[in-house]
Amino acid sequence: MSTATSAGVRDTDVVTLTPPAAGRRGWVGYLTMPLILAVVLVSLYLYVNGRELDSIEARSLNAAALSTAVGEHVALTAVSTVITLLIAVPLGILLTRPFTRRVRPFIITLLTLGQAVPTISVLVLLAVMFLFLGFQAAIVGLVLYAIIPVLLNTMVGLEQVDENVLEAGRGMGLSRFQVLRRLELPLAVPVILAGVRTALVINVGTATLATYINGGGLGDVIMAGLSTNRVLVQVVGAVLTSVLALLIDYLAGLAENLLQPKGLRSART
Amino acid sequence: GGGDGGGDSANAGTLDGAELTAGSKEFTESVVLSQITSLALEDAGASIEDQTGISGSATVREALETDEIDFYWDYTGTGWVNILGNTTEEVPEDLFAAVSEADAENGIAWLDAAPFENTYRIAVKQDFADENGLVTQSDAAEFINANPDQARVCAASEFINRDDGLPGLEEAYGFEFSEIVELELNLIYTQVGDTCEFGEVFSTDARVASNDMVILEDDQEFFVEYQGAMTLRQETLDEYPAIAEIMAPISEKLTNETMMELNGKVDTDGEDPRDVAEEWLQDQGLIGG
Amino acid sequence: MEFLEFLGNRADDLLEMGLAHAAIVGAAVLIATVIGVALGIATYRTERPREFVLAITGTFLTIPSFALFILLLGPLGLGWPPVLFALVMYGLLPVVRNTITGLREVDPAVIESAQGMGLNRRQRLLRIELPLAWPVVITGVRVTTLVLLGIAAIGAVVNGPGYGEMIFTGLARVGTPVAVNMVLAGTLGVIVLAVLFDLIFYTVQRLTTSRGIR
Amino acid sequence: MTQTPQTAPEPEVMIRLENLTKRFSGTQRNAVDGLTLDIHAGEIVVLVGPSGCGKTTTMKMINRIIEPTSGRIILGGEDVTTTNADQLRRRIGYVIQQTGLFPHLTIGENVATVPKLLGWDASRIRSRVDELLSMVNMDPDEYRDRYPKQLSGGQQQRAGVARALGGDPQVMLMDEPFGAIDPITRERLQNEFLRLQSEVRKTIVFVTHDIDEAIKMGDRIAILQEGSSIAQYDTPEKILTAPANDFVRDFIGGGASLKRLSLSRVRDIELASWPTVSAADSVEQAHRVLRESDHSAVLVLDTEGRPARWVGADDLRRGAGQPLDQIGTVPQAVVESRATLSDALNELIAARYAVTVVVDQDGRHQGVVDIEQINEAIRSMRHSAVAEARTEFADGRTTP
Amino acid sequence: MTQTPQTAPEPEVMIRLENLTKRFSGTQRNAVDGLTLDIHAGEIVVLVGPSGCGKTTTMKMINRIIEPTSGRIILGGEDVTTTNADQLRRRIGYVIQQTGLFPHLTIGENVATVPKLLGWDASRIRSRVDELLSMVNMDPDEYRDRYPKQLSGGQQQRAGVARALGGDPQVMLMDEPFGAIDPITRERLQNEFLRLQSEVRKTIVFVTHDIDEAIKMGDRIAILQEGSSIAQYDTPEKILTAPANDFVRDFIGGGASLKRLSLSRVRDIELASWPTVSAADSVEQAHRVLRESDHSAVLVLDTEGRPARWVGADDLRRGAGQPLDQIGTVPQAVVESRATLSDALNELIAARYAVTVVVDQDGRHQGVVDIEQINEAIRSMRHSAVAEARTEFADGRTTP
Ligand SMILES: Nc1ncnc2c1ncn2[C@@H]1O[C@H](COP(=O)(O)OP(=O)(O)OP(=O)(O)O)[C@@H](O)[C@H]1O
Ligand SMILES: Nc1ncnc2c1ncn2[C@@H]1O[C@H](COP(=O)(O)OP(=O)(O)OP(=O)(O)O)[C@@H](O)[C@H]1O
Ligand SMILES: [Mg+2]
Ligand SMILES: [Mg+2]
Repeated sequence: MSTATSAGVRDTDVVTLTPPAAGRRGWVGYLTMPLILAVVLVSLYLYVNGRELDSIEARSLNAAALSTAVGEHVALTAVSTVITLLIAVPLGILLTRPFTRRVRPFIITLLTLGQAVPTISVLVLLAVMFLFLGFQAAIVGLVLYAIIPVLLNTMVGLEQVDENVLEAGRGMGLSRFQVLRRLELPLAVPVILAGVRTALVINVGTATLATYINGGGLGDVIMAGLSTNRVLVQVVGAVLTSVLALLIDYLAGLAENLLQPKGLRSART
Repeated sequence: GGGDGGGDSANAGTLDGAELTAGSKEFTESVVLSQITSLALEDAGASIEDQTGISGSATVREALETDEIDFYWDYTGTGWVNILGNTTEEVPEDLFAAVSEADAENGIAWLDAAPFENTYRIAVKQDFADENGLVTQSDAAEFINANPDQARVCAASEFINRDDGLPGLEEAYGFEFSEIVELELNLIYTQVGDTCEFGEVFSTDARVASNDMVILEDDQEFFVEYQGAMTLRQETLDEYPAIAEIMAPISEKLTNETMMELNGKVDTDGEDPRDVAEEWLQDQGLIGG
Repeated sequence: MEFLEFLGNRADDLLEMGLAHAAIVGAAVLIATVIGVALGIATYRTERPREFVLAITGTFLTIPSFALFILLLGPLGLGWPPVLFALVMYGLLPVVRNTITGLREVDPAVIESAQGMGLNRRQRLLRIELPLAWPVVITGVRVTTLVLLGIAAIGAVVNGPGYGEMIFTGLARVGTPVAVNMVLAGTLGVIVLAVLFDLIFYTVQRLTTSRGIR
Repeated sequence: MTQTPQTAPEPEVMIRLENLTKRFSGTQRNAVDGLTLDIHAGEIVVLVGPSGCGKTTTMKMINRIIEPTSGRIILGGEDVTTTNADQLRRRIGYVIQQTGLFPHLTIGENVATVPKLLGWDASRIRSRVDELLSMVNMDPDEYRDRYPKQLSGGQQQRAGVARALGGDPQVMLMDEPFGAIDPITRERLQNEFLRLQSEVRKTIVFVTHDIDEAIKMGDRIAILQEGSSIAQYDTPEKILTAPANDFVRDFIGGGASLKRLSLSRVRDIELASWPTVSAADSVEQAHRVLRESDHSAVLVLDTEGRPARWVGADDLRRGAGQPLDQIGTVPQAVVESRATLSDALNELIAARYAVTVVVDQDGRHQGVVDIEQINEAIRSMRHSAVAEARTEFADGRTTP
Repeated sequence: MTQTPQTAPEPEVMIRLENLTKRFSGTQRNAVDGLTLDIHAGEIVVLVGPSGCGKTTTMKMINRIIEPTSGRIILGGEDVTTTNADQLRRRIGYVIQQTGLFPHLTIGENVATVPKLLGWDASRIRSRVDELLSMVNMDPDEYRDRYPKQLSGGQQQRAGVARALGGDPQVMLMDEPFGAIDPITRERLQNEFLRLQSEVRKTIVFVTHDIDEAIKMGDRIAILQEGSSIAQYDTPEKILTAPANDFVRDFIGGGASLKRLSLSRVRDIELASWPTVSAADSVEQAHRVLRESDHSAVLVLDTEGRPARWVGADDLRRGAGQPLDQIGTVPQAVVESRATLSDALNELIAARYAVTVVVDQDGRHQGVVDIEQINEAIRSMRHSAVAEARTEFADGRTTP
C-alpha cells in the first residue's frame, strides 16, 4: 500500500504542470557542473604536483605543454564543430524540403559513409594517399565523423514540428523561409541541439586521434603516456579530455537554454 | 614421442600438451618473431593460439601480465623505460641483465637476448643525403644548424618523449630540429622527404631501404642498443623449462641482417609473416620440415 | 587494378571479417540501445539524474579507445569481450541523449489525455511516449550504429574481430605496397557494412514509426 | 445558523471538492481559489463560466493531472488527494479540451485504449470500438483505420468522446466535448448521452460554453466566476427563473424566459380548450359551434380525433356544401404533448390564430397552447422559484 | 433559361471558387466536391454544415494551404490558383481551427507576427498588440508575456483571433474562431467584430457550428452538405423563413421562427396601442379609460411620457385616493425600439398581461408588442420570403 502511495506521489510530482522552476535552474544549479570540473582539475593538479616526475613525465606534464595541447584541442573541436554545423544544419534543412525528397536517401547514405569510416582510416588514407597531414587533415576527419549526428537530428527535429503551427504560420503569409526561420528552426532546436551536443562530445573524443597525423591536441599527451607507459601522463591527458568534453557540453547546454524558446520548456522538466 | 620426421628436431615432444598463446606488437618484426617462436614451440609439440598483432607496447605487456598471452618478444630498452619506468639518463652497462633481473620481480622472465639490436635511428632520403653529403648524425647536426629551413623531423610520440630519443639526441649532437612533426610511427616512412627531411626509424625496419632512405650513422653512439628477447611469465617457464632450450639456438641466429631480411619479405614482398618465419626456420633447419 | 586483385585474393578474409564486424557492432548496438533507452527513460523527467547520466555517458565517449582497451584488458582479456564492452560504453550517449530529447518533446496534451484515461506510468511510456518519441530515439540508435562501426575497427588493438585488423595491419605497414590496399579494403568493408546497416535502419524506422506521425 | 432541518435524504455525494485551490507558478492570482463543491452520484453537473475562470483546471485537479496547491478531493467517500493517481484516473473518463488524440494510433486504436488496458479480448474490443464510433456518428468502417490528422476538427472531437467512454467509467469529466460539432450531430450526441445516462447513471462533470447545452444536459449547473468561485449552483430551472445575481443573469444572457420554456413540456401545463367539430358534422353544426365560442375558427377533427382542418367563418361560407374536412386550411402548428413549451411557442408565433394544437402520441387532439398558457406557465415557475429561494434563505441553508 | 433579367448591380465578387475539388490521398470520396461559390467584397459569409463536410478544407484551399485537386480560386478578379502562395496569404488573415499558436513565442510575439512581417516599427507594433489583446478581452499586461501553454483554451483561441487581425488584412478566414469562448465574451467579440466590420468592410469567411452566431454574424450563410455541396446560400432571413429543403430545415433546427425573430427589430413592426393615462390624471380618468378599452389594465406614463405603472381595475379600487404612479405594479417588460423581436417576445411571455412595452431611446412610451404583432410579423416574413423564392424560381435564377 505504502509503495503504491509513494509511487503515486512521485509520479504526480513529476507530472504537475507547473514545476517550481521549469527550466529555470537556480544559480546553484548552473554552477554545479563547473564546480565539479574545477574540483576534478584541482585534485588532479595537487596529485600530479605531489608526485616526483621523471624526465619523461616532466616533458609532458608541464604548464606550457599542457596548455598548448589544450589550446590545440579546443581549436580542433571548435573548428570542426563549426564546419560541421555549417554543413550539416543547412543540409538537414535542405533535405527536409519537399523538393529534395528524391535525392534525400542518396545523400544521407553518402554522409552515413563518412560517419562509418573509422577516423583512423580517414587520417591514414589522407596521409598516405594524399600526403595530407596536420590540423587541416584532422579537421576533415572530424567533420566527416560528426556530420551525421547533427544532420539526422536536424532532419528529425524539423519533421517533428506540429503541423498545425506551421499551417498557422503559412496561413499568416510567412514565406517558406520565414516559416523555417521563425517556426521550424526554433521549434526543432531541442532535437538539433541534442545532435550537436553529441557531435561535440564525439569531436572532443575523436580529436585525440589527431596526434597520429601531427594534428596536435590532447592526443599528444595521451599518446606520450601510452607510448612510454606513463600512466600518470595518460590519466592527465584523458582527464583533461573528459573535462574539456564536459565543459563544452555544459556550455552547449547553456546555449540550449538560451536558444530553446522558453515557451517550449517541457512542462515536465 | 618420436616426432614428425624432423631429423634434428631434438625437442620433438618436449612440449606435448602445452597450450600457449602467442602475442606480439603490431609491427612486422614483432609478429615475425612471435611466429618464429610459435612454430618452434609447435614443433616441440605445443599447441599455440595466435594473438599476435596487439597494438601498443603497454597493451601487449598488460596482456602478458594478465595471462591473456603467454609470450611475446620485447626489447631491453622498452623494458627499461616503459616497463620498469626508468629514464635513460644513465643506462646500465649490461642493460639486458639489469632489465631481466628487475623484471623478475614482476614475475616476468626474459630469455637470453638475440644478437639483433633494434634501435632508434634517424634516416633521410637517399637523394637528400647525397645532395647534402649526410652520412653521419654529426653531418646532420651540422647541416641542421646551417639550414634550419630544412630541419624538420618526423617522429612518433615515444621517440619524442624519451630521453634516449629526440631530446637526448639533440643534446648529444648539439642541434635542434626546426620542427617536430608528430606522427604515427608507421606514417613516418612515407612522409620523409615530404613533410619532413628527417625521420625517426627503427634500425631493422625493411621499409628504410624500400622507401629509398638511408640511416645516418650514430657516430657518437648516442642511441642505446636495444636487444630483442622473448619474454614470458616465470611460472610458464617453470612449467615448461624446455621453452628456453628450444629458443636458445633460434635466438642466436637472429642477427640484424636476418631480421632486416625477414622484415623485408613481409613488408616489401607482402608475404605472410608466418610463411616467412616457417621458411626461415626450415632453411636453417631449426624445425622439422 | 592492383587493388581489385588484392580484394579478389582476400575476399574470403574480407567476408569473414565483415561478418565478425557486423556481429560485434550489432550486438553492441543492441545492448547499448537497451541500456541507453532504459537510462533515458529512467532519467528524462528529473533534471539532476538526467544531467548526470548525460555527463557520464558523454565522458565515456571521450575516453581514448586505446586507454580504454588497456584498462579492459585486465578484466576482459583480448578479443571480442573488451571490444564489445567498450563499444557499448561508446554507444550509450547518442541513444541516451536522443531518448531523453525525444521523450521530452512529446506533446503535453497527449500525455495529459493518456493520464486522464488512467494509463499508468509504464503504459503511458510504452504506448504513448515511446512510440511518439520513436523517430528521435531510433535516430540516436542509427547514429550510435555508425559511430560504433568506426570505433569497432580500433578494437583491433586488442585483437578484436572485424576490419580493424586489416586496417591496423595496413597501418603498421605504411610505406610498403600492400599498406594502402589493406587500409582501403578494411575501410571499404566498414563502408559497405554502414550502407547495409543504414538500409536496415531506414526500413526499421519506416516500419516502426506510425503513419500517424509521419 | 447552520442547523439542518429535516429534508429529503440527499443522494450520495460522489465527488466532493473541499476548498480546492490552485496557483500556477509565476502568476499572481489563484486560478482556482478555494472551490468547494459537492457532486452527487448519478448526476450531470455542468460547469459554465467565463473563459479562463478555472474550469479546466478544476477538472484536471479532480483526476489529479494538476495537483492542487491546497484543498482536498473526496471521491466516493475516499480522500483521493494522495492516493495512486493512475488508479484514480482509470475510474474516471476524461475528455480533454484539446482532444489530445494519440497521433501515432489510428482512431480505432485510440478508442480501444482503455478496453485494452482492462484486458478485454480482441473481438469484444472490436465490437466496442465500432459501437462507440457509431454512437458518435462516425462510420466505423470509414474512420477506424484513419489517423487523427486525417480527421476534421469535429471528427477528432467525437473520436475523443468515444475514447473516453471506452472503459465505461462511472465518473466522466468532459471538457467542452461538443464544442466543435455541428448542431445536428451535437443534438444527436446530447440525446444519446442523456439516453445512456437514464440507463446507467454515471456521474458526469461537463464543461460547456453553450448555455442551451448546459440547460439541456445538466441536472445541476455551476456558474463559476473568476477563480472558480461559485456564482450559483443549482438546477437549470432555478438558474433560469431565479438567477442568484446579476452575474448569473448576464451569463445566461438574453432570452432566459425563452430558454426556460425548453425545460417544461406541454404535458406539464394545463391546455386551453378550443372549439372543435367532427369532420362528420355538418357545416351548420360548425357554424353553431363557432358562433357560441369567441374564437374565429373551429378545429375540425377526423374520425380518430386527429386535427384535420382549421375552418373559419369565411371558409364555412365559401366552402358551403363541401365536407368540413375539405375546406379551410391544414393545421401546421401541431406538437405532441411531450414537446417543450419552447417548441409550442415556436409554432404558435407563426401559426394562424397564434395557437398551437397539441396532440397525443397517436395524433389525437388534446387541446391547444396559446400565449396565455405560456405566460401563465412562466409566471408560475417564477413564483415558485422565488418562493423556494426565500424558504431556503430563511432556513439558513446555503446553496447545495 | 439562364437569361439574367435586369437586377440591381451586384457588389464586386471578392472570392470566387470555381468547381473547387479536393480529394485526400487514400480516401474514396472527395472532401470538397466541385464547390462553386461567390463571396462578395465587404460581406461576412458564414459556412455552416455537418462536421466533416469540408469547411476547413475549403478555407485552407482559399489560402492554398491545401492545394486543390482541381478547380480555380479567383481573388479580387485574379486567378490565384497558381500565383505565389505567400503573397496571397499575406493578404488573408487566417484563424486556424486548432488555434495553432506558436508555442515558443509569447502571446505578444504571436500577435505581433504579421505586423513584424510588415516591418512596422517597435512602438507601433507594441501598441497594436495591446490594442488587439484588449479587443479580444485579454488584459495586455497580464497576458502579453505569457506563453500559449499558460493560457486556458478560450484564451488561446482569443489570442489566435487577435493574431489573425494583426496585419489588418482585407480578407479574413476564420475557422470556428469563437468556439471555445464563453457566451459573454463571445457576444462582446461578435459585437466588436460587427462594429469593426461596419467601419472597415472586410471580406470574411467564417465557420461556426452555432446557428445563432451564423445568423448574427452572417451577411450570407452557406449551408453545406457532405462534400461541401451547397444546400442553401442565402441571407440569414431567407434561410430562416424559407429554408430550401429539409436538410436546411433540420440544420437550423427547432426554433427557426424564434431565431427569425432575432433578426427583426421592434422598430420595424407596427406596434399595438395600449390605453395610457398620465400620472397626473385622476383615478377616475383612469377608470374611464380602462372601461372604454377592452384591456384589463392601463399603462400610467410619467410626465416625460415614460411608462411608470401598470394599473388594473383592482389596483384602482384598492389604491383609491393615491396618485396613479403610486399604485399598481412597475412595468418589468420594457424594451427599447431597437431591441429585437426576440427580446420583446422573451419579455412578453413572462410579463403581466403578456405584453411588452416599447420605449424610445429616452424611455418614452411608443406602444406595445403583444403576441398578435409577433405573429403577424413572422407570417408576413414568411409570405414575402416564399413569394421572393417563387419569383426567383420563375426567373430561372439559381441561388446567388
Ligand atoms: N489529411 C486528410 N486525409 C484524409 N482525409 C481528410 C484529411 N483531412 C480531412 N479529411 C477528411 O475530409 C473531410 C472534410 O474535412 P474538413 O476538415 O474540411 O471538415 P470540416 O467541415 O472542417 O469539419 P469540422 O466541422 O468537423 O471541422 C472529412 O471527412 C475528413 O475526415
Ligand atoms: N500553466 C499555466 N500557467 C499559468 N497560468 C495558467 C496555466 N494554465 C492555466 N492558467 C491560467 O489559469 C486560469 C484558469 O485556466 P483554465 O484553463 O482552468 O480556464 P478555463 O475555465 O478552462 O477556461 P476556458 O473556458 O477558456 O477553457 C486562466 O486564467 C489561465 O490563464
Ligand atoms: Mg478550459
Ligand atoms: Mg473544420
